[in-house]
Amino acid sequence: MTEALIAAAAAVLGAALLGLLRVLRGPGLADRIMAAQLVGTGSIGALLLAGVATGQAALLDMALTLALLAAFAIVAMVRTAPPSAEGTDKPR
Amino acid sequence: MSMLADAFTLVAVLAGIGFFAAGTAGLLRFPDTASRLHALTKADHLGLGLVVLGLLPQAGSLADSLRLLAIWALVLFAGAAAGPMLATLTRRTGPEA
Amino acid sequence: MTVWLALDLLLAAGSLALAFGVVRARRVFTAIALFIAHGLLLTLAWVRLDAVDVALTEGAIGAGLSGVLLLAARHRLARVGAGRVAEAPGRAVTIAIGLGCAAVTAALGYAVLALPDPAPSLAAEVAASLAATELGNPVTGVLMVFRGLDTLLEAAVLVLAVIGVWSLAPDRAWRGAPGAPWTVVEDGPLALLARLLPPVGIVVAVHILWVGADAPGGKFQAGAILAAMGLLAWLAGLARVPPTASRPMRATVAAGPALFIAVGLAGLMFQGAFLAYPEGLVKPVILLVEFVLTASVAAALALLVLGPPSADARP
Amino acid sequence: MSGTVFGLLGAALVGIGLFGMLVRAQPLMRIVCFNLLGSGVFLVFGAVARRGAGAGFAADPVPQAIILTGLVVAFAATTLAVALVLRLADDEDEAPR
Amino acid sequence: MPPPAATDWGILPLLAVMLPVLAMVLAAPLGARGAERLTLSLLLPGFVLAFGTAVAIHVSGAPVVHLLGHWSPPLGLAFRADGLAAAMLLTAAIVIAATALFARDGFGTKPGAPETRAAFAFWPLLLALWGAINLAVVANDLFTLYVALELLTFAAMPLACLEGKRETVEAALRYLMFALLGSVLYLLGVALIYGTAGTLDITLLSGRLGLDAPVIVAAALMTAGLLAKTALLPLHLWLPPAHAGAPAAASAVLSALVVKGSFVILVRLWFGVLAGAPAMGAMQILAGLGAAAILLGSAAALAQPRLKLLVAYSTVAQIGYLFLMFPLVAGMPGSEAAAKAWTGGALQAISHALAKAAMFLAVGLMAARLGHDRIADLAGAARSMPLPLLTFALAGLTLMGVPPSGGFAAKWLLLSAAIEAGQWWWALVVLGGGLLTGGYVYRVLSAGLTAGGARAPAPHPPGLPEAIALGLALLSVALGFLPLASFGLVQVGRMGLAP
Repeated sequence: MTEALIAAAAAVLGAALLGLLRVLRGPGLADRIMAAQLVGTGSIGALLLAGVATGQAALLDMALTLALLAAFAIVAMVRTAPPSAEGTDKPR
Repeated sequence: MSMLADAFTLVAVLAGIGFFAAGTAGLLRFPDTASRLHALTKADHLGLGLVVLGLLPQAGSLADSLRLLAIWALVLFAGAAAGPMLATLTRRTGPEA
Repeated sequence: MTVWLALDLLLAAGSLALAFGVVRARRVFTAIALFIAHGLLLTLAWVRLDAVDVALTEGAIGAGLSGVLLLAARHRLARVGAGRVAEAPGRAVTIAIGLGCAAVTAALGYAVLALPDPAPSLAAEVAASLAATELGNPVTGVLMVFRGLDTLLEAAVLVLAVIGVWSLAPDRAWRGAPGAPWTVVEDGPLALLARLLPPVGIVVAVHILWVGADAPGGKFQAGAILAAMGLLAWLAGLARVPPTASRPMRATVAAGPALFIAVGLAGLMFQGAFLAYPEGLVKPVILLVEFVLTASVAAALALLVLGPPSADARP
Repeated sequence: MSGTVFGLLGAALVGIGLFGMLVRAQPLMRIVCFNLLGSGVFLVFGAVARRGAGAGFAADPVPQAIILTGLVVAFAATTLAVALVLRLADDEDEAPR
Repeated sequence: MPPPAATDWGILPLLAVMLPVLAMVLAAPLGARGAERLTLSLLLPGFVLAFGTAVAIHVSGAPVVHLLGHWSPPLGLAFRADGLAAAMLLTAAIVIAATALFARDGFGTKPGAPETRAAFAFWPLLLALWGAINLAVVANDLFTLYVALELLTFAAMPLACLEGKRETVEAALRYLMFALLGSVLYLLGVALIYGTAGTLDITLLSGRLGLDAPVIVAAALMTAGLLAKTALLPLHLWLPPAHAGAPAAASAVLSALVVKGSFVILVRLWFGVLAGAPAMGAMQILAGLGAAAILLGSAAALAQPRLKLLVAYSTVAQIGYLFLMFPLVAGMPGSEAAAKAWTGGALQAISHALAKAAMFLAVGLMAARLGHDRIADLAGAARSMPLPLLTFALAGLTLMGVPPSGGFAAKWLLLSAAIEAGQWWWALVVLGGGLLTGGYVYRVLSAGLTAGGARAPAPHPPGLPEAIALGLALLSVALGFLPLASFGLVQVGRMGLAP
């Protein structure tokens, strides 16, 4: 059972990271914000699976904290996202 | 009993992974940001919900079960709140911003 | 075991992809968003390194607070003009720098691989002495007892950083409140989230602080979560920050480190060594210090993210 | 094994962060890259801690405590740098352009 | 080496660190006026603690050690004050006291007056800087030293731009970037050393490390980081604008003390942690960079049109002298020449601290009276501001190395050590640097001594600030009158001598 749950954790994380590749290509700002959301949800899922699999309650606390912080970070991103006109042509 | 619980866990978690994978597939396939957003939020939150559901029988204590449910609630709520914001942002910044 | 290795490699690949994304990002906002995602991902790497204490801190400070600090700064920079930008180096110089950095990575990677085996460790010493501290979490034991001085100085660093950040206020803004204010979000999902998350966060923070003596967690993690909740209210325009002159606010920031130093000096007086805890009372004293430090750390971290009093009161 | 993988990841992040710090021109970008560099340094330290597992601990707690302290100090450094950048921009805003 | 054991009087260096830190923490709730009075009330106890440490070390002939919480390294942390540390504690106490008294004019708060931003920040920053420099010289753990470095930076950076002018903020940002990169590289080295040896205590590490790959990489990273913080050429670019743009009192502590903190840590790294490692090549490179700093820094000082920048470039040059000691001490650790070079290096750090603090304070007074600091327009300064100009001249003597002065003793020791060690080329650099220093000091004096034009301000009755600056300069000269034997103090507890 433990092995299966760990494999499940890897699968959840793998799916999230695969999606990340798409999000990294952009182009919209919402795509970038999704990167954080994607990694956040994937990480929480993986932590839950690993926490139950290994019986570490600390990992559940970790997932709880992550859920809190991911929500916080996403709110901050949406609140401070630039309007469309700004910055599209800024050179590197 | 425990065999039944394990089987339930496996099925639910597998289904959850299925939704995660579907979300990723949507992310990869859909052409515009708005539909990608839908794919992501819907699939991921359902996926996580199924994973939580599947893990409930495995939780060692009531406190752990409560924590699992709290996490799910938190993610659902944050997602529900962030979704419309992201959608607004998609409209505001335009697809090619 | 191969499942674990696959997980590690997956994490490492994701981290690298995000790091490259940050460095190559055309726009600062993109870089910060990817940086936050990177920080969230790193928490998993820390869990895999069996450092849950660090993972909690990395998530709260590395991803959460740093991310918001940078996002808010970018927002303000975009409004007042992008700031003077230095000339980016030319192609040849960039390639040279890239080669140099690759050499640094190669040397470092080689050094990591060449570390002695079996690795030297103080784990045995910690295990042997932990009982004397009455604590169950070895990391808390190191932080509060064996290397308590470092922790004390770190708390002092936070106070100093607040003073340093405030000293950067323009003179005409000095009397004002730290941080540029945000417009109030009257309704909609954000307002709901901003009102509902803080109570949840406070419960989680108290829990993390409480278990910290015996399980992963402690003052910095709890303080960072509390700070994040306060900042959420600030971002939603719901919280009013007191002006720099506010004595209660200054006292909150100073209380934890001051108490910690006082406990240290008491150890010097009664036990003959700085930070020697009174016998039989080790755990209660440590818990008291941690409790007060949490409040100070939370206040200091929030003030550091808010930044100096701002000259422009425009939202 | 995790120690080695993440130790090498740390080494890579150090190089990437250093490169960004030296090549990118916007001050805020430099600060972001400095943070990448910092996370690489902490990962190397974390790998050292993981390698030192023993006496019933999954990792050497001493370097873990050091990393915790270092993370907070590095965050304080970031806030000071950001405050300086903002101050410069404020001045520029007011100076006649 | 075995772990350090607690000794009597270990409480003295401990309090020398903790009292300023505690005062800094309390400063914010106390407010500017309370912080000012707290700082002034700490000056004498701070000096007594430093002096007591020196006496304890001198009497016992061994370093003074305090084990924090009775936990001994490798698990616990130790404070270990050797002779070099005691000398630096004393120097810091004197320079901080002088600066604090000097700064009451600019940063004092009258009773009932509102708290200004600069006054609010100045006193805790000064206290933090004091605690940090004391920590940097007595801490015996490589990570505690990292925290000390960061405390130093966080205190020094806001001091450099306390006036809030745009160019000073720019200089501060550049300084911070150098400093942050420096400390993060240092920390990376600390990680590798822990991974190699399983301890960070300098005494325990001493003699334990072989030069294998992780140690070499760690040494390179830590040295590069510390050089960036010490502003050794070619990593000096941040220093002149940062030190020249700060208020006079701040410039004094920045140039006198802050760069010495990272220098002492570098000494601890090479002659403590890596004691006995065959690294003569690295030592020669360090001294080579030092020599380049002496010559190029002095030449740059000669070319500066502004007084404050001239003094700042002079710091770049004088830092170079510190690095000449590395190959001379490493050559034959037990020899007479090595002992001379060690004393010479320590004496250079001390005499430069006193002289440069005096010089920055004097230059600050002149600039405040004149309203500018252009060297070309200094005419008449000798008549209107005789004491600051005299202070500048006396401090200049020390920097040049003219006998009798502390700088002379330092440079003479380095020079004769170089000849005894058969590395005569460093002696030539010392002589050449002295000549160039004479050049830029003369340039200022000759401008100041020309009869005043109509624009020269009226003579000004000297007050406490003038006396403080002069006192520091006199002290830096007076060091040269001490018999050489009295410098034996700095030899106490030197590591890396043949067992």
